[in-house]
Amino acid sequence: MGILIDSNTKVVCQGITGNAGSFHTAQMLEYGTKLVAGVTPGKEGTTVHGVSVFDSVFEAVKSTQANASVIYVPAPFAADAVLEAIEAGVGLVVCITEGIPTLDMIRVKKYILNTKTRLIGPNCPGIIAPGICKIGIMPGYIHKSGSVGVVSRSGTLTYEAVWQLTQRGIGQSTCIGIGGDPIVGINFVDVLRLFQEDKETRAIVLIGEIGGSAEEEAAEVIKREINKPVIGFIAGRTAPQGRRMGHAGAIISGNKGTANSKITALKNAGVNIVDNPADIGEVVAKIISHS
Amino acid sequence: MGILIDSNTKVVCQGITGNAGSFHTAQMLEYGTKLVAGVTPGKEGTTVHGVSVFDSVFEAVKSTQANASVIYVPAPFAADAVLEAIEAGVGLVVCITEGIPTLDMIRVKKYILNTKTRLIGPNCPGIIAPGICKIGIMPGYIHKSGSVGVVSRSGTLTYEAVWQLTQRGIGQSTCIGIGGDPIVGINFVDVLRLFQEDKETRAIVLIGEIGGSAEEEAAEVIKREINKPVIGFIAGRTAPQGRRMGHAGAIISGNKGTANSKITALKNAGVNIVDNPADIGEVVAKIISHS
Amino acid sequence: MKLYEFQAKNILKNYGILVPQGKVISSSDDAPEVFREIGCASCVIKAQILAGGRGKGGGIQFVNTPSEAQTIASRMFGSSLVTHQTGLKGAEIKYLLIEEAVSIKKELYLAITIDRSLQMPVLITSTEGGMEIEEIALRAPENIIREPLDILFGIHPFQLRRITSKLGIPITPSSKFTNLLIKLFDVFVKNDCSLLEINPLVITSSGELCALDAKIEIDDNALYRHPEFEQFTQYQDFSQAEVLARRYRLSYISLDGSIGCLVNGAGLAMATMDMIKLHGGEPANFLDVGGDASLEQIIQAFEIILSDYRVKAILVNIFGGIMKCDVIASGIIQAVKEVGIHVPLIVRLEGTNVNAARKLLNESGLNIIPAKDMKSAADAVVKASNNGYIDR
Amino acid sequence: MKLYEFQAKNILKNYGILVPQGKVISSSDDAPEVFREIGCASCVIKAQILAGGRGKGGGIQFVNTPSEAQTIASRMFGSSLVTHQTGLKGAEIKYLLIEEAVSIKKELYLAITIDRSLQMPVLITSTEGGMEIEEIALRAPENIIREPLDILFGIHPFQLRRITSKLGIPITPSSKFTNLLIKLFDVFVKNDCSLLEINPLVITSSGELCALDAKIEIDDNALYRHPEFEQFTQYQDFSQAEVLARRYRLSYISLDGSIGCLVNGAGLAMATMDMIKLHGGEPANFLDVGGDASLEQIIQAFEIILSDYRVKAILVNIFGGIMKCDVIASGIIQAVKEVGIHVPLIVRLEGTNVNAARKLLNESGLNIIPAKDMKSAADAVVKASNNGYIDR
Repeated sequence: MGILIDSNTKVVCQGITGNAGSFHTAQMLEYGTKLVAGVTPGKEGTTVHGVSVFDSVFEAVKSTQANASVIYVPAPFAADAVLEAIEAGVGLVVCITEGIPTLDMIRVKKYILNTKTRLIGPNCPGIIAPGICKIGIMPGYIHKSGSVGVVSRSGTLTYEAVWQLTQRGIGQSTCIGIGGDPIVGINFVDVLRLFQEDKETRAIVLIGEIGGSAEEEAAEVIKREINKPVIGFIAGRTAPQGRRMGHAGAIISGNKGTANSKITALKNAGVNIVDNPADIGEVVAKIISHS
Repeated sequence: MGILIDSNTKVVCQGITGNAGSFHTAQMLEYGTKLVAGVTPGKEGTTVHGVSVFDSVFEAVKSTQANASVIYVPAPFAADAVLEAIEAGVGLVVCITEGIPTLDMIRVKKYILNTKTRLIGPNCPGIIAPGICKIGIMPGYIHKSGSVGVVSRSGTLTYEAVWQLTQRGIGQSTCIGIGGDPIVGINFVDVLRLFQEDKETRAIVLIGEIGGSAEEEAAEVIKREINKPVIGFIAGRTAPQGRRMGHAGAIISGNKGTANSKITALKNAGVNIVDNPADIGEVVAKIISHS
Repeated sequence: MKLYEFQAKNILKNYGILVPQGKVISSSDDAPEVFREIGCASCVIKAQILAGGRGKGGGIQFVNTPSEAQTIASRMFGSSLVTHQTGLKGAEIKYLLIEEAVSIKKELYLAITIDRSLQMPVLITSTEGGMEIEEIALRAPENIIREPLDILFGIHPFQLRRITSKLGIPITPSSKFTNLLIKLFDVFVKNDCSLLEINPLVITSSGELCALDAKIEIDDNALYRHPEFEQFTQYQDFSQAEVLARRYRLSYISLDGSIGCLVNGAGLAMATMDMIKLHGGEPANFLDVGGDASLEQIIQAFEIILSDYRVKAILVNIFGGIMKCDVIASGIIQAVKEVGIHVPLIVRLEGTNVNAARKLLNESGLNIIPAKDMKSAADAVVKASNNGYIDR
Repeated sequence: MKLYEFQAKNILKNYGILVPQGKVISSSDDAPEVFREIGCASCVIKAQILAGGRGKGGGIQFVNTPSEAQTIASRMFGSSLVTHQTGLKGAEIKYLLIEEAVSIKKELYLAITIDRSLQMPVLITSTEGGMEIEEIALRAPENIIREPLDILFGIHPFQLRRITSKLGIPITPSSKFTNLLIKLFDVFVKNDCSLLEINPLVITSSGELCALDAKIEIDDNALYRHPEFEQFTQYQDFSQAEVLARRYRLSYISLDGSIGCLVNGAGLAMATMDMIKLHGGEPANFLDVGGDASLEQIIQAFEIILSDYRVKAILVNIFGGIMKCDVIASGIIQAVKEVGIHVPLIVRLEGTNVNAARKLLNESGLNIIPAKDMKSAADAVVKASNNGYIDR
């Protein structure tokens, strides 16, 4: 089964007529995703790669019963796009857009608390159930259906990890990039709990990075609630203190943000920490062959 | 049992050092309510009728494990008092204060959606479980323990109805005044559902008035979900159209606000409508003797 | 509190919303000068009353010269304007607004008010401007667009797109319209409005959006934080009794009957009126003394009731909660002594401190008719008013 | 984007927050006049750099005469200020702020920033003003008050009461302090701050609250809606390479090693640096070309890397998602041809359009060392950098 998406997931693409929206619509369709509608205000009636375009998410959902949304609209309009999807009753919103102002996302987080919608991202690669449904921008071919759940704050580093798994013949149940921004929708803790509940998932790969305290919070939950093996990697162990490494998220603040703090917390929670990012696949192979 | 309050309800009184707060604290204590703390900023360390006063609800709750709050603070500060109680984790907030600006309450309603707290009022007499716990300003002696649930948008008219019941020997499970303002916390629908679930409650008295559409919405729910007998009275049948009758709530707006619309809706839902407010007790007596 | 059109328009202007150029006058002598100041070929003179339907009642007139302005203005001043909202007496015209006559391409309806069912503010708009919303609701309900507004967030851009798309009118650029909506919600929230209505909002021949009329009601409960509206209360055309009631924070509405009512709580007050009617009487007023009336308020309440010469009997119906019955009883006794109540007085008291109250009344030696419950109270007061004796 | 102290103070002033009277100068010749303008017996001259710890480093000096102001200013201008936050090179002093010396009764610490764990803004305050918050956290953690702020609601009055009560200092009236907090949150939200720190906030001898220092960081993602900050970018003391990176929207940080890195994605970029270290090398930079780099951005990225003369080898590590590998490959080819890459170039590509990319590189006939995975890439680049050949 995997988590959050399955073969019944019907996706509306917000910002479908833009460069990224159009390109990845083609990629998602090719992968087999049920991408049933697109939204770009003022473009109702046109089509993109055969997908009907609507003026609003509300109209798109009314016409196509879409139950998920993927957002490629530019940063200044992305927070509103998320709220529009929520208001239209979409159950899962995947926001790819990067560069959304932090305070916009803080407002979105407040808003979403009142609702049943789950948000993935922003500034994330999206979510994929290999062979079934891909919502986002990850290259499809690097994935393989199987039983390892992957959750990560990073984009390309997730692909790296997944590719290492696939090359060793290890498939994935669901892969989720939760995004690298300071404010994100679902977090490590949410995804870990979902993987714990998911029958298909037998092991979990968690890829973190310096900054924030998401990994420390994940460690707490792993200790208490997760009995499936967890393999972890933390990027940025060699990053100099006090410098900002691309992601707004990767700022070392206080003791909690350091790689050491995260690695110690995860190790104490029984997570198998991989030191060399090139060894993620190998370590997972070893762990699941023993379990 | 009754609904919302019981013998374990521990009350903190916000605005305890004011005239109304102090007077009704004495009244509630006399009735047997577990009023365990008071709050007035700047008065921490003093006592009112033997009740300890704190600077904040947070401190009061921490010290006394209060799980309900009653608010007598003046209107300009009342919305903030509600939010303070919510933030302190109080499960039931009863706001007596009248004259709170409508937009303040709209903000409070938005805020409370995120929480587990229930709000009764504002501009209401409060809630009473006869013989067990009284939170509000209703005269205690007019009540009698029993099996009729009373819910009303009015204050003194509720006393009238309750007094008629008590004089006929008919006791009440719980009596709730939800308040007459356009924006209120729990509404008829919420209370009806609670009475339906409550084993002690055998019949329900619903007292509405002109303005708004709360009675029409109640009728919908009565039709679909309530199988206990409901006796209804609507005040303002003879009020001239377009005049505001005291309560901001009592404005006739559109067709829905009229007494006729409300009475018709309730009758269609099987509610026993009382025409003369002096006959409420008599009609209830008749109905419950037959059921 | 209702604001006059010219007051409402001043507020809109302060928020950068376009209104016709104009000026308010209280004497017809000022009309010619204002006409010249505006400097348009044609002006419109609008009667300032706190009720709708002015156009049909003759309260809106076009004038083309300064002298015509004076003639029309002097005819309007001092007269009473009767519309379907004023009642038969009509409303006295104390102020006139003289404005440039705007060239209109299209009329829209636009309002923000509180949706009690949703418990949120709601924007209501329609391409059927100029008509009253009730009329539109009857004639073209499908043309009414309702959009709930989030008070914490403001209007979402996706809502603005939805509204303009549903309206389907070519306002170019559409940002002109959406900026107006954002400003209007700002006016609504910042001024604690309970109603903000622009009808019609017009698209002028030069493509501008202009508020041709404006109706604003301020939430009375929020007036304490808007001292800037204090200046407006002078314009409110309340009756003497209503002004007095307002000063003493009593909720008073004058009606057409002969039975004066003094009740605590709006619900009980309405039920009391219902009772009186059921018993064949007619209430002379609605008077809710509120939750915790003072001695002074009670006395003033009697003064207000008695200022109505049609009152032939008075019913006091108090069920004390916050209100203590003994306070009411003292108030009654003092009022009878000070004010001199010259009509039968029926008193029904119940609730907090009722025994002390009954004792006070009994021991007062005054001519007060006690009633044990609502029914006997209503019965007694209707009978007393029919007997019609007036001992003055 | 970090703002200088004087820029931050200008913003505070615009929101009605008291800051010391003062003026910024960029030449010591202006110092005497500014000293006279301020008209105080004693002034303080504060070096404007984008790092903390200035006081201990000699960046804050008191002067008592116009000529002393000039002497001190000319000594500070042109010198580099070394603090624990600047690194050993220090920060060049281009601007000085001359301010009245304020008479201080008490120092407080006050800041608003984003709490990532709560996903809310948070107010941090302490009576231990003057120290850095890290120091306070070590020495008196119980004196740090944290209060999460609701971005939609603003600061609740009950929070204001809690903060003042916990602070336990006699600011009379307390509304002075709470009004300041409300204004500060307004500054934070309206300007899209990621950090707003006033340290110290002082109570002056006359009982006023004055922001003696101010540090503001603006969320870079929100700069598009704050054109008013464009004027500030001129003051930002970025290196040449960082300015170039900023212009081409590349995330670049100069480091101390010899291996240039060009990676897509911050996580992968950090992991690549980690790999290089594990293989015994030292990265010369962090460079994330972002999600969807254009051909021009790739070429500029090479320019920036090569502008660092210490770079002895370059590692390109791209895992294409949004980014297409063939675009990267074209960029590499064009860069090698145009820019002239004179150090070994190791390229590892994977992901979207990878086959097209490999074909492009193979057919280019250029001296590019392909790597099949991260490990062999890291291995190759460390070896190449150790060989140390530089063919310029």
